[in-house]
Amino acid sequence: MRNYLVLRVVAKLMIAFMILFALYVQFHGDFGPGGGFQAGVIAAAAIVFYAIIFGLPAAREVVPDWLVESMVAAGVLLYAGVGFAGLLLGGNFLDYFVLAGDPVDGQHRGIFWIEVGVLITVAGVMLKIFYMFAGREDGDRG
Amino acid sequence: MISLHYPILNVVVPLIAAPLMVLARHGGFAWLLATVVSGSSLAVSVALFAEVADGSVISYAIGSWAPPWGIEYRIDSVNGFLLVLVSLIASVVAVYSRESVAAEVAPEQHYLFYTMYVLCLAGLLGIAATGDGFNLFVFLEISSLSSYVLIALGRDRRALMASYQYLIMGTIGATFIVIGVGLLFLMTGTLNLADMAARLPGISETRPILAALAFLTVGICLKLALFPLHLWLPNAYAYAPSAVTAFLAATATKVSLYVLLRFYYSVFGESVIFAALPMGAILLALSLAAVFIASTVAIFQHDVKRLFAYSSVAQIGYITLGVSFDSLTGLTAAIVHLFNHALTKGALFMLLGGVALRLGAVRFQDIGGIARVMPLTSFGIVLAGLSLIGVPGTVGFVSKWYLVLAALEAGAWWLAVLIVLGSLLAVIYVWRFVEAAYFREPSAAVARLREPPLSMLATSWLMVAACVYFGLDTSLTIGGAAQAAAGLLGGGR
Amino acid sequence: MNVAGHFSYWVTILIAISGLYILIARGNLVKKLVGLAIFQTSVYLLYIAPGKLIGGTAPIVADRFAVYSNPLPHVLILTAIVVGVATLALGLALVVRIKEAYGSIEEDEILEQDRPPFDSSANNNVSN
Amino acid sequence: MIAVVTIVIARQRNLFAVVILFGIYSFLMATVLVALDAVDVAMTEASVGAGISTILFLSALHLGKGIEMKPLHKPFLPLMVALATGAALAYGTLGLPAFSDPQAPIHQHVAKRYIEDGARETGVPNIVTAVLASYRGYDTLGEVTVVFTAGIGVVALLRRLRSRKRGDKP
Repeated sequence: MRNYLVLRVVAKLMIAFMILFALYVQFHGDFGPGGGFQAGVIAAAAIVFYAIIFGLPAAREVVPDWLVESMVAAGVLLYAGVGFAGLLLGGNFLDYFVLAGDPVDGQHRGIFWIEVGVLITVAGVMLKIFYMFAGREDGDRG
Repeated sequence: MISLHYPILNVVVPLIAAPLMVLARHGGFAWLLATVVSGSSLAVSVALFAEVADGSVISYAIGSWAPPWGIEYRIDSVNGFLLVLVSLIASVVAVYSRESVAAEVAPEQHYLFYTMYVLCLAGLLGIAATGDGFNLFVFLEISSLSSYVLIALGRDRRALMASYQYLIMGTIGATFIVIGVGLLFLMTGTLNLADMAARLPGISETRPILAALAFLTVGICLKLALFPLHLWLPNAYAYAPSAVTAFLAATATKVSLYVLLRFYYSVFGESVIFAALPMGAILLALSLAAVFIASTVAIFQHDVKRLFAYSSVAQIGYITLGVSFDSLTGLTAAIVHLFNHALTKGALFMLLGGVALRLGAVRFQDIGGIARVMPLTSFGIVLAGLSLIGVPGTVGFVSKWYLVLAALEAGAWWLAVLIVLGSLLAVIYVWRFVEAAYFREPSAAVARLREPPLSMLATSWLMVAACVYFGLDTSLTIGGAAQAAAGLLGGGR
Repeated sequence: MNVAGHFSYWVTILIAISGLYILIARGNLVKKLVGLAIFQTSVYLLYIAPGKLIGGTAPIVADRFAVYSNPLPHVLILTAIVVGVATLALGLALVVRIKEAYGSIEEDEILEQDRPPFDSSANNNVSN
Repeated sequence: MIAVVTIVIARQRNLFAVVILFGIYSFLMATVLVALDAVDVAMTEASVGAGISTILFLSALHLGKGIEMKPLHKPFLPLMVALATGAALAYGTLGLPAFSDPQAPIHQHVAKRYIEDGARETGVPNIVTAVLASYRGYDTLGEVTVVFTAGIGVVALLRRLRSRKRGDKP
């Protein structure tokens, strides 16, 4: 599939839109359906799409393995980190009220960061799982 | 100040250790972190237990949302006791696992192994600490998924199939639990267990609640491997890496048992379970079946690890037998046996891990004469075996004694006889090991063996020593268990 | 007992039965996982259907609406779906490994391969 | 519709078809969920059930035979187990409040506060997000940990295999 010019150009455009859509779903989650998990899946799907069009090695160059594995861990750390921030600022674990002067602002801030954490881990894991499965298939074919 | 946050730190510290290990990608570091984290959980658990031992309750509102709107951690004497047990075993096994894992798992996987290990620990502690029905399911899945992976890391290819079967059975169990919690939720509108209990009276004998009880019972019994639902256990224990077998055998089924007790006594309440329904009789029948059938099957095993895995199914039967009496003594016996069996089986599987490390397998045909070259290991296995049988001077005796007491208290002398008969079956399967280890000539392969490394031997013997110590000095265990049992019967929540 | 008012439960039950049946009766490891996934979706319906209020809208607060469907089951099921797919991924990874190790994804064939000469209790039937 | 697809899945032995049907099933489920006002859930079910699961199944199927063997054991016992479960569910659900009953306990207790005060207390109009991320934020931490566990678990399972291939195979 690597030689179809039209496909490649369209694909690149599509991927840009998919990432954009993922970000929309991520940040619009406060007002409409969506959130970190769905956005993570869409972002991962964009990379999977890239891998299908341009081949797995190309995708692995854009988003290398070490990055994916770090993402998997970083999201959980970020989430738990928000929890500990609440702890350090004098509240309970995952207490967002203390994150800002105004409690509602604090809630906003807390929800924002944990959703980012979810996005990072979910995108990382989905991509990692895809790499693992797809990598095996390549190995089978030779 | 920080002691206020102990309930959550206990669970979250192992949980964040996992991503740190993945970032570091270093086996030695991961082991060190796993050990430190297990140790810190142990310290925190002991502190918590000391605080609730007098029957008080610690409630911790996560996110500062008051329950039932937010998720609550709720520590009382029952789960305080369990937290100590789980983190104690985790700490000992963590030290032990270094050499054992080095031998059984590929080097580049070590950090992944320890990641899964701390996640499993965090999951089990989370199940024990939580006061929220759905949160319980989430942490149950954390511990289950990580244990599937841990089992699949075993060397034998049969470990894969064992893990798959456990995955299927475990997920059915978890789904049943979700259905049960869901029905309760639909009837009460809350997920907080204490709140649920407060809203149940009045509707406790409606059909959805009874169905919820059925689903929860079946689901939890799948997880704790009560007799007809135990099929996943022998293979999973037999083919998992030794450290994993020791850890899971000593903790996973025990935590499930706690969940059963928690739902029975703290949510549904005694009267629904034992007065309105014949749950006592059902549990009694299943427990006896577990004791006799699993013990008999154990006698015919070729693999020592499998033998003791079946013995675990039988011992779980003793624990549920204690529950089925629905009396203070019976419940005390169940909780004591929960603790004692964890120690005994932990010790046994750790020692067998030492044998497996040196010999590669633990089939009876291979271990002939092993006592000559590994006297300490073999003697430890015999001591732990005596505890399984229930010989005076070991922890096994204490729990059997209380079980017999509970049976006599209930006026069922025939049950007391059956309990003693069940122990005779244990004599036979333990004797099979003694016969092979002490009375056979060592083969050439066996003659070359040495004792396992010090770190494994010492930690294993620590557990064996605990089996004997708590068999002689029962004040701590019986005291703790009696307090816990009283808390449950008094509707602790 | 209002049968029509429980229509959603009947669908739930039917799905649960077929999922569980596929899961237990089939020997193919992949198909078992499909059954498992279907069984889990029945739980989604069980939670969410009772949360619906006719005339209500999705639980996103706006001035135009006054009645909202219950958001709590949605949250729980979001979590349950994620847990379900995590289990599925792990299960399939295991299947891939099993296929590698045994050359088959049929339960019977695999258990057959392991029986002799190791031991005969893979199915808990003691034959000696 | 869903019921029909489920039964076809049960009968179908071509695994490829089963997987595709499963994707269709997930989409149908998602539509049902939209009808039930669970838009967030529907979105997730569509992306997970129809998207990720299907991709995963297809990747795994690459290795299998594609056709399922005829089951050797009798389907009687599993059918009984499944029917017993269904009967228990039916028994339980018949006592539940009727569909869309605003007086049902789930609408009256905890959820009430979420709907009435959620937007004000957290500043987030989507109550599902508010509950997910704040009131029950700890569940979501657990959920992310489950995803993390699965991801690392897949790595642990599939990476080892490569090192084996290269090196110590007998």
